[in-house]
Amino acid sequence: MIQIQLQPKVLDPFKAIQIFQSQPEFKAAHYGANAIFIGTMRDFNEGDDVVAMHLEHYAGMTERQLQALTLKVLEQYPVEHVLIEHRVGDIVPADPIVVVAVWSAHRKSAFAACRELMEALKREAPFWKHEVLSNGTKRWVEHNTAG
Amino acid sequence: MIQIQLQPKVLDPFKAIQIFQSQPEFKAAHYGANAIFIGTMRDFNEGDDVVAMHLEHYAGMTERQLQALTLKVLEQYPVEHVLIEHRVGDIVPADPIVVVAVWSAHRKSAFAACRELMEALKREAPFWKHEVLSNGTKRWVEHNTAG
Amino acid sequence: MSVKVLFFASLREQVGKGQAILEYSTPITALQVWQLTSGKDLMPNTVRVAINQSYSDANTGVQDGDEVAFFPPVTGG
Amino acid sequence: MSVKVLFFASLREQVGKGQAILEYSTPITALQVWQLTSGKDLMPNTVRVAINQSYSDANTGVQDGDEVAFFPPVTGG
Repeated sequence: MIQIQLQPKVLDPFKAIQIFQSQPEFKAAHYGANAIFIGTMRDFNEGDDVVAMHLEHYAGMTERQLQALTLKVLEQYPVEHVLIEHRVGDIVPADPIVVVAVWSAHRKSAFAACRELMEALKREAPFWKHEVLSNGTKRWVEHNTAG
Repeated sequence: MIQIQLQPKVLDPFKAIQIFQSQPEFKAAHYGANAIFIGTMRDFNEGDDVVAMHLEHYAGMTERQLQALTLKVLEQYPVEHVLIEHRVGDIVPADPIVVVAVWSAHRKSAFAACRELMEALKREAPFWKHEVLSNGTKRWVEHNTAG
Repeated sequence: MSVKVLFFASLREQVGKGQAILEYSTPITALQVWQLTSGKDLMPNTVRVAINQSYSDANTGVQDGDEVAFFPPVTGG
Repeated sequence: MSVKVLFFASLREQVGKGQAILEYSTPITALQVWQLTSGKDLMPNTVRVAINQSYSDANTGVQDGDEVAFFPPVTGG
Protein backbone atom coordinates (compact mmCIF):
# COMPACT_ATOMS: atom_id res chain seq x y z
CA MET A 1 0.00 0.00 0.00
CA ILE A 2 1.00 3.59 -0.57
CA GLN A 3 -0.75 6.13 1.59
CA ILE A 4 -0.01 9.83 1.26
CA GLN A 5 -1.81 12.44 3.25
CA LEU A 6 -1.62 16.16 3.91
CA GLN A 7 -2.62 16.96 7.43
CA PRO A 8 -4.11 20.41 8.20
CA LYS A 9 -4.46 19.63 11.92
CA VAL A 10 -2.01 18.30 14.52
CA LEU A 11 -0.05 15.36 13.09
CA ASP A 12 0.38 12.46 15.50
CA PRO A 13 2.96 10.22 13.78
CA PHE A 14 2.46 7.15 15.95
CA LYS A 15 -1.32 7.34 15.75
CA ALA A 16 -1.07 7.71 11.97
CA ILE A 17 1.15 4.62 11.79
CA GLN A 18 -1.11 2.61 14.06
CA ILE A 19 -4.18 3.50 11.99
CA PHE A 20 -2.26 2.52 8.85
CA GLN A 21 -1.27 -0.80 10.44
CA SER A 22 -4.84 -1.56 11.46
CA GLN A 23 -5.93 -1.97 7.84
CA PRO A 24 -6.67 -5.55 6.73
CA GLU A 25 -4.04 -5.35 3.95
CA PHE A 26 -1.37 -4.82 6.59
CA LYS A 27 0.07 -8.23 7.61
CA ALA A 28 2.26 -7.47 10.61
CA ALA A 29 4.00 -10.86 10.60
CA HIS A 30 5.17 -10.44 6.97
CA TYR A 31 7.59 -7.52 6.98
CA GLY A 32 10.19 -7.71 9.73
CA ALA A 33 11.64 -4.26 9.16
CA ASN A 34 9.99 -0.89 9.69
CA ALA A 35 12.00 2.30 9.23
CA ILE A 36 10.42 5.58 10.27
CA PHE A 37 11.50 9.18 10.00
CA ILE A 38 9.78 11.98 11.88
CA GLY A 39 10.66 15.60 11.20
CA THR A 40 9.75 18.06 13.93
CA MET A 41 9.71 21.86 14.02
CA ARG A 42 12.66 23.31 15.91
CA ASP A 43 12.53 26.54 17.92
CA PHE A 44 15.63 27.94 16.25
CA ASN A 45 16.96 28.32 12.72
CA GLU A 46 20.05 30.05 11.37
CA GLY A 47 20.79 31.54 14.78
CA ASP A 48 17.33 32.99 15.40
CA ASP A 49 14.52 31.96 17.73
CA VAL A 50 11.51 30.79 15.78
CA VAL A 51 8.13 30.92 17.49
CA ALA A 52 5.76 29.74 14.75
CA MET A 53 5.66 28.67 11.14
CA HIS A 54 3.24 28.52 8.26
CA LEU A 55 3.57 25.58 5.88
CA GLU A 56 2.37 26.60 2.45
CA HIS A 57 1.88 24.01 -0.28
CA TYR A 58 0.72 23.72 -3.88
CA ALA A 59 -2.56 21.86 -3.47
CA GLY A 60 -2.86 19.13 -6.07
CA MET A 61 0.75 19.16 -7.23
CA THR A 62 2.00 18.27 -3.76
CA GLU A 63 -0.03 15.07 -3.61
CA ARG A 64 0.87 14.18 -7.22
CA GLN A 65 4.53 14.81 -6.62
CA LEU A 66 4.62 12.76 -3.41
CA GLN A 67 2.89 9.92 -5.21
CA ALA A 68 5.31 10.12 -8.15
CA LEU A 69 8.46 10.22 -6.02
CA THR A 70 7.20 7.30 -3.94
CA LEU A 71 6.61 5.20 -7.05
CA LYS A 72 10.12 6.03 -8.21
CA VAL A 73 11.66 4.95 -4.88
CA LEU A 74 9.58 1.74 -4.93
CA GLU A 75 11.14 0.86 -8.28
CA GLN A 76 14.54 0.82 -6.60
CA TYR A 77 13.83 -1.00 -3.32
CA PRO A 78 11.74 -4.06 -2.42
CA VAL A 79 9.31 -2.36 -0.06
CA GLU A 80 5.82 -3.49 0.97
CA HIS A 81 4.17 -0.36 2.32
CA VAL A 82 4.81 3.36 2.46
CA LEU A 83 3.02 5.90 4.62
CA ILE A 84 3.72 9.61 4.23
CA GLU A 85 1.94 12.31 6.19
CA HIS A 86 2.94 15.95 6.01
CA ARG A 87 1.55 18.91 7.92
CA VAL A 88 0.22 21.98 6.16
CA GLY A 89 -0.91 25.25 7.73
CA ASP A 90 0.18 26.85 11.00
CA ILE A 91 2.47 25.04 13.39
CA VAL A 92 4.57 25.77 16.47
CA PRO A 93 7.92 24.38 17.67
CA ALA A 94 7.91 20.67 18.60
CA ASP A 95 5.00 19.97 16.24
CA PRO A 96 5.67 17.08 13.89
CA ILE A 97 6.02 18.27 10.28
CA VAL A 98 6.40 14.98 8.46
CA VAL A 99 6.36 11.25 9.04
CA VAL A 100 7.66 8.74 6.49
CA ALA A 101 7.24 5.06 7.39
CA VAL A 102 8.42 2.14 5.27
CA TRP A 103 7.85 -1.59 5.77
CA SER A 104 10.03 -4.20 4.12
CA ALA A 105 11.18 -7.78 4.63
CA HIS A 106 14.73 -6.48 5.12
CA ARG A 107 16.17 -3.66 7.14
CA LYS A 108 18.55 -2.56 4.39
CA SER A 109 15.68 -1.78 2.00
CA ALA A 110 13.56 -0.24 4.74
CA PHE A 111 16.32 2.15 5.79
CA ALA A 112 17.38 3.01 2.24
CA ALA A 113 13.84 3.61 0.98
CA CYS A 114 12.90 5.72 4.01
CA ARG A 115 15.98 7.86 3.60
CA GLU A 116 15.55 8.24 -0.16
CA LEU A 117 11.87 9.17 0.28
CA MET A 118 12.84 11.93 2.71
CA GLU A 119 15.51 13.25 0.35
CA ALA A 120 13.11 13.21 -2.61
CA LEU A 121 10.38 14.89 -0.55
CA LYS A 122 12.78 17.64 0.57
CA ARG A 123 13.98 18.15 -2.99
CA GLU A 124 10.75 17.88 -4.97
CA ALA A 125 7.54 18.22 -2.96
CA PRO A 126 6.15 21.75 -3.27
CA PHE A 127 6.00 22.92 0.35
CA TRP A 128 7.35 26.22 1.64
CA LYS A 129 8.13 27.23 5.22
CA HIS A 130 7.33 30.74 6.41
CA GLU A 131 8.88 31.39 9.81
CA VAL A 132 7.77 33.83 12.50
CA LEU A 133 10.75 34.93 14.61
CA SER A 134 10.59 35.91 18.29
CA ASN A 135 10.90 39.60 17.35
CA GLY A 136 7.82 39.32 15.15
CA THR A 137 9.68 39.30 11.83
CA LYS A 138 8.46 36.83 9.22
CA ARG A 139 10.74 35.22 6.66
CA TRP A 140 10.71 32.47 4.08
CA VAL A 141 13.10 29.59 4.55
CA GLU A 142 15.18 29.85 1.40
CA HIS A 143 16.27 26.30 0.71
CA ASN A 144 16.58 22.83 2.19
CA THR A 145 19.97 21.40 2.91
CA ALA A 146 20.95 18.11 1.29
CA GLY A 147 20.62 15.25 3.75
CA MET B 1 20.42 10.61 27.02
CA ILE B 2 21.14 6.99 26.30
CA GLN B 3 18.47 4.55 27.43
CA ILE B 4 18.89 0.84 26.91
CA GLN B 5 16.38 -1.67 28.13
CA LEU B 6 15.70 -5.38 27.86
CA GLN B 7 12.00 -6.07 27.84
CA PRO B 8 10.76 -9.44 29.13
CA LYS B 9 7.11 -8.59 28.38
CA VAL B 10 5.38 -7.28 25.26
CA LEU B 11 7.37 -4.45 23.71
CA ASP B 12 5.26 -1.51 22.54
CA PRO B 13 7.72 0.60 20.51
CA PHE B 14 5.60 3.73 20.30
CA LYS B 15 4.71 3.67 23.97
CA ALA B 16 8.40 3.19 24.82
CA ILE B 17 9.30 6.21 22.68
CA GLN B 18 6.53 8.35 24.14
CA ILE B 19 7.62 7.52 27.69
CA PHE B 20 11.21 8.36 26.71
CA GLN B 21 10.07 11.68 25.24
CA SER B 22 8.09 12.58 28.35
CA GLN B 23 11.28 12.93 30.42
CA PRO B 24 12.25 16.51 31.37
CA GLU B 25 15.66 16.16 29.66
CA PHE B 26 13.86 15.61 26.36
CA LYS B 27 13.41 18.98 24.61
CA ALA B 28 11.14 18.22 21.68
CA ALA B 29 11.78 21.55 19.92
CA HIS B 30 15.57 21.00 19.85
CA TYR B 31 16.14 18.02 17.59
CA GLY B 32 14.25 18.20 14.32
CA ALA B 33 15.09 14.70 13.16
CA ASN B 34 14.01 11.39 14.67
CA ALA B 35 14.91 8.13 12.94
CA ILE B 36 13.35 4.93 14.23
CA PHE B 37 13.82 1.29 13.36
CA ILE B 38 11.43 -1.41 14.53
CA GLY B 39 12.21 -5.07 13.98
CA THR B 40 9.27 -7.43 14.14
CA MET B 41 9.07 -11.22 14.28
CA ARG B 42 8.05 -12.73 10.95
CA ASP B 43 5.99 -15.91 10.59
CA PHE B 44 8.44 -17.46 8.13
CA ASN B 45 12.19 -17.96 7.88
CA GLU B 46 14.32 -19.84 5.36
CA GLY B 47 11.21 -21.28 3.71
CA ASP B 48 9.58 -22.59 6.89
CA ASP B 49 6.57 -21.42 8.87
CA VAL B 50 7.63 -20.18 12.28
CA VAL B 51 5.00 -20.15 15.04
CA ALA B 52 7.00 -18.97 18.05
CA MET B 53 10.47 -17.96 19.16
CA HIS B 54 12.54 -17.80 22.30
CA LEU B 55 15.01 -14.93 22.58
CA GLU B 56 17.93 -15.96 24.74
CA HIS B 57 20.49 -13.42 25.94
CA TYR B 58 23.61 -13.17 28.07
CA ALA B 59 22.34 -11.18 31.05
CA GLY B 60 24.83 -8.51 32.01
CA MET B 61 26.95 -8.67 28.88
CA THR B 62 24.01 -7.75 26.65
CA GLU B 63 23.40 -4.48 28.48
CA ARG B 64 27.14 -3.69 28.63
CA GLN B 65 27.60 -4.44 24.96
CA LEU B 66 24.60 -2.33 23.89
CA GLN B 67 25.92 0.53 26.00
CA ALA B 68 29.42 0.18 24.53
CA LEU B 69 28.28 0.00 20.91
CA THR B 70 26.01 3.01 21.42
CA LEU B 71 28.89 5.08 22.82
CA LYS B 72 30.98 4.10 19.80
CA VAL B 73 28.26 5.20 17.37
CA LEU B 74 27.81 8.47 19.28
CA GLU B 75 31.49 9.23 18.73
CA GLN B 76 30.86 9.18 15.00
CA TYR B 77 27.58 11.10 14.69
CA PRO B 78 26.19 14.24 16.36
CA VAL B 79 23.20 12.67 18.05
CA GLU B 80 21.24 13.94 21.07
CA HIS B 81 19.39 10.89 22.34
CA VAL B 82 19.31 7.15 21.78
CA LEU B 83 16.66 4.73 22.95
CA ILE B 84 17.12 0.99 22.46
CA GLU B 85 14.64 -1.60 23.68
CA HIS B 86 14.98 -5.29 22.87
CA ARG B 87 12.67 -8.15 23.74
CA VAL B 88 13.89 -11.20 25.61
CA GLY B 89 11.96 -14.40 26.34
CA ASP B 90 9.10 -15.96 24.41
CA ILE B 91 7.51 -14.18 21.48
CA VAL B 92 5.15 -14.91 18.60
CA PRO B 93 4.98 -13.61 15.01
CA ALA B 94 4.20 -9.90 14.64
CA ASP B 95 5.65 -9.15 18.09
CA PRO B 96 8.18 -6.32 18.05
CA ILE B 97 11.71 -7.60 18.78
CA VAL B 98 13.65 -4.37 18.83
CA VAL B 99 13.21 -0.63 18.60
CA VAL B 100 16.10 1.78 18.03
CA ALA B 101 15.24 5.49 18.09
CA VAL B 102 17.69 8.32 17.49
CA TRP B 103 17.16 12.07 17.80
CA SER B 104 19.46 14.58 16.14
CA ALA B 105 19.42 18.12 14.82
CA HIS B 106 19.94 16.74 11.30
CA ARG B 107 18.31 13.92 9.42
CA LYS B 108 21.58 12.68 7.95
CA SER B 109 23.03 11.93 11.39
CA ALA B 110 19.75 10.52 12.68
CA PHE B 111 19.46 8.07 9.77
CA ALA B 112 23.13 7.09 9.80
CA ALA B 113 23.32 6.58 13.56
CA CYS B 114 20.07 4.57 13.65
CA ARG B 115 21.28 2.32 10.88
CA GLU B 116 24.74 1.88 12.38
CA LEU B 117 23.24 1.08 15.79
CA MET B 118 21.11 -1.66 14.24
CA GLU B 119 24.09 -3.13 12.38
CA ALA B 120 26.24 -3.08 15.53
CA LEU B 121 23.44 -4.62 17.59
CA LYS B 122 22.97 -7.41 15.06
CA ARG B 123 26.71 -8.04 14.93
CA GLU B 124 27.70 -7.70 18.59
CA ALA B 125 24.84 -7.89 21.10
CA PRO B 126 24.62 -11.39 22.62
CA PHE B 127 21.08 -12.47 21.76
CA TRP B 128 20.13 -15.79 20.18
CA LYS B 129 16.90 -16.74 18.45
CA HIS B 130 15.43 -20.20 18.97
CA GLU B 131 12.59 -20.83 16.53
CA VAL B 132 9.61 -23.16 16.88
CA LEU B 133 8.40 -24.32 13.46
CA SER B 134 4.82 -25.21 12.59
CA ASN B 135 5.68 -28.93 12.66
CA GLY B 136 6.92 -28.61 16.23
CA THR B 137 10.64 -28.71 15.38
CA LYS B 138 12.86 -26.25 17.24
CA ARG B 139 16.02 -24.78 15.75
CA TRP B 140 18.57 -22.09 16.46
CA VAL B 141 18.87 -19.28 13.94
CA GLU B 142 22.49 -19.66 12.86
CA HIS B 143 23.56 -16.17 11.91
CA ASN B 144 22.36 -12.69 11.11
CA THR B 145 22.65 -11.34 7.60
CA ALA B 146 24.58 -8.11 7.04
CA GLY B 147 22.20 -5.20 6.54
CA MET C 1 -6.20 30.74 -25.80
CA SER C 2 -5.46 31.13 -22.11
CA VAL C 3 -3.50 29.64 -19.25
CA LYS C 4 -3.99 29.80 -15.51
CA VAL C 5 -0.87 31.14 -13.80
CA LEU C 6 0.10 30.52 -10.17
CA PHE C 7 2.81 32.03 -7.96
CA PHE C 8 3.77 30.57 -4.59
CA ALA C 9 5.49 31.58 -1.38
CA SER C 10 8.12 34.35 -1.65
CA LEU C 11 7.51 34.64 -5.41
CA ARG C 12 3.83 35.34 -4.76
CA GLU C 13 4.87 38.18 -2.47
CA GLN C 14 7.42 39.55 -4.94
CA VAL C 15 5.01 39.42 -7.87
CA GLY C 16 2.19 40.78 -5.74
CA LYS C 17 -0.37 38.15 -6.71
CA GLY C 18 -1.05 34.47 -6.25
CA GLN C 19 -2.75 33.81 -9.56
CA ALA C 20 -3.66 35.24 -12.90
CA ILE C 21 -5.32 34.26 -16.15
CA LEU C 22 -3.22 35.00 -19.22
CA GLU C 23 -4.89 35.25 -22.61
CA TYR C 24 -2.66 34.96 -25.65
CA SER C 25 -3.00 34.45 -29.40
CA THR C 26 0.28 32.97 -30.68
CA PRO C 27 2.20 30.02 -29.15
CA ILE C 28 4.28 30.97 -26.09
CA THR C 29 6.68 29.37 -23.66
CA ALA C 30 6.55 29.24 -19.86
CA LEU C 31 9.20 31.98 -19.81
CA GLN C 32 6.92 34.24 -21.84
CA VAL C 33 4.06 33.45 -19.46
CA TRP C 34 6.35 34.57 -16.63
CA GLN C 35 7.31 37.78 -18.45
CA LEU C 36 3.72 38.64 -19.33
CA THR C 37 2.31 38.02 -15.84
CA SER C 38 5.08 38.73 -13.30
CA GLY C 39 6.06 42.14 -14.62
CA LYS C 40 9.69 40.94 -14.65
CA ASP C 41 11.75 40.32 -17.78
CA LEU C 42 14.27 38.01 -16.18
CA MET C 43 13.36 34.80 -14.40
CA PRO C 44 15.83 34.10 -11.56
CA ASN C 45 17.45 30.72 -12.16
CA THR C 46 16.22 29.46 -8.80
CA VAL C 47 12.59 29.72 -9.97
CA ARG C 48 10.99 26.35 -10.58
CA VAL C 49 8.37 25.92 -13.27
CA ALA C 50 5.51 23.44 -13.21
CA ILE C 51 3.03 22.87 -16.02
CA ASN C 52 -0.15 21.06 -15.08
CA GLN C 53 1.37 20.18 -11.70
CA SER C 54 4.48 18.48 -13.09
CA TYR C 55 7.98 19.94 -13.11
CA SER C 56 8.87 21.53 -16.42
CA ASP C 57 11.19 24.29 -17.58
CA ALA C 58 11.07 27.83 -18.85
CA ASN C 59 11.54 26.91 -22.51
CA THR C 60 8.60 24.55 -22.69
CA GLY C 61 5.66 25.74 -24.73
CA VAL C 62 2.32 26.00 -22.97
CA GLN C 63 -1.03 24.79 -24.30
CA ASP C 64 -4.46 26.31 -24.10
CA GLY C 65 -5.96 25.53 -20.69
CA ASP C 66 -2.66 24.68 -18.98
CA GLU C 67 -1.96 25.50 -15.36
CA VAL C 68 1.47 27.14 -15.19
CA ALA C 69 3.09 27.60 -11.78
CA PHE C 70 6.21 29.47 -10.68
CA PHE C 71 7.76 28.98 -7.26
CA PRO C 72 10.99 29.29 -5.26
CA PRO C 73 13.05 26.29 -4.05
CA VAL C 74 10.86 23.98 -1.99
CA THR C 75 11.45 23.73 1.76
CA GLY C 76 9.18 20.99 3.07
CA GLY C 77 9.93 18.03 5.27
CA MET D 1 42.45 -20.36 41.18
CA SER D 2 39.11 -20.69 39.44
CA VAL D 3 36.96 -19.19 36.68
CA LYS D 4 33.22 -19.26 36.08
CA VAL D 5 32.45 -20.69 32.64
CA LEU D 6 29.25 -20.03 30.65
CA PHE D 7 27.87 -21.61 27.46
CA PHE D 8 24.96 -20.11 25.54
CA ALA D 9 22.34 -21.12 22.99
CA SER D 10 23.29 -23.99 20.64
CA LEU D 11 26.70 -24.33 22.33
CA ARG D 12 25.02 -24.90 25.68
CA GLU D 13 23.04 -27.73 24.10
CA GLN D 14 26.10 -29.25 22.41
CA VAL D 15 28.22 -29.07 25.55
CA GLY D 16 25.34 -30.29 27.69
CA LYS D 17 25.61 -27.61 30.34
CA GLY D 18 25.08 -23.88 30.74
CA GLN D 19 27.76 -23.21 33.29
CA ALA D 20 30.67 -24.67 35.18
CA ILE D 21 33.35 -23.69 37.68
CA LEU D 22 36.87 -24.55 36.56
CA GLU D 23 39.64 -24.83 39.15
CA TYR D 24 43.20 -24.67 37.87
CA SER D 25 46.70 -24.19 39.29
CA THR D 26 48.91 -22.85 36.45
CA PRO D 27 48.07 -19.94 34.09
CA ILE D 28 45.74 -20.93 31.25
CA THR D 29 44.11 -19.37 28.18
CA ALA D 30 40.45 -19.17 27.23
CA LEU D 31 41.08 -22.00 24.74
CA GLN D 32 42.32 -24.22 27.57
CA VAL D 33 39.24 -23.27 29.61
CA TRP D 34 37.16 -24.44 26.63
CA GLN D 35 39.08 -27.71 26.33
CA LEU D 36 38.86 -28.45 30.04
CA THR D 37 35.14 -27.73 30.38
CA SER D 38 33.47 -28.48 27.02
CA GLY D 39 34.92 -31.96 26.56
CA LYS D 40 36.02 -30.89 23.06
CA ASP D 41 39.62 -30.38 21.96
CA LEU D 42 38.86 -28.13 19.02
CA MET D 43 37.00 -24.86 19.29
CA PRO D 44 34.98 -24.20 16.09
CA ASN D 45 36.12 -20.89 14.61
CA THR D 46 32.57 -19.53 14.79
CA VAL D 47 32.65 -19.67 18.60
CA ARG D 48 32.90 -16.26 20.23
CA VAL D 49 34.73 -15.78 23.49
CA ALA D 50 33.92 -13.20 26.14
CA ILE D 51 35.92 -12.59 29.30
CA ASN D 52 34.16 -10.64 32.05
CA GLN D 53 31.39 -9.78 29.58
CA SER D 54 33.66 -8.20 26.96
CA TYR D 55 34.64 -9.79 23.65
CA SER D 56 38.01 -11.48 23.80
CA ASP D 57 39.72 -14.34 21.98
CA ALA D 58 40.80 -17.90 22.56
CA ASN D 59 44.45 -17.05 23.13
CA THR D 60 43.86 -14.58 25.93
CA GLY D 61 44.95 -15.71 29.38
CA VAL D 62 42.29 -15.83 32.09
CA GLN D 63 42.65 -14.53 35.64
CA ASP D 64 41.45 -15.94 38.91
CA GLY D 65 37.76 -15.06 39.34
CA ASP D 66 37.08 -14.27 35.67
CA GLU D 67 33.77 -15.02 33.97
CA VAL D 68 34.57 -16.79 30.68
CA ALA D 69 31.75 -17.26 28.16
CA PHE D 70 31.53 -19.21 24.91
CA PHE D 71 28.71 -18.73 22.45
CA PRO D 72 27.72 -19.10 18.80
CA PRO D 73 27.22 -16.15 16.38
CA VAL D 74 24.68 -13.72 17.81
CA THR D 75 21.26 -13.41 16.15
CA GLY D 76 19.45 -10.57 17.90
CA GLY D 77 17.63 -7.60 16.43
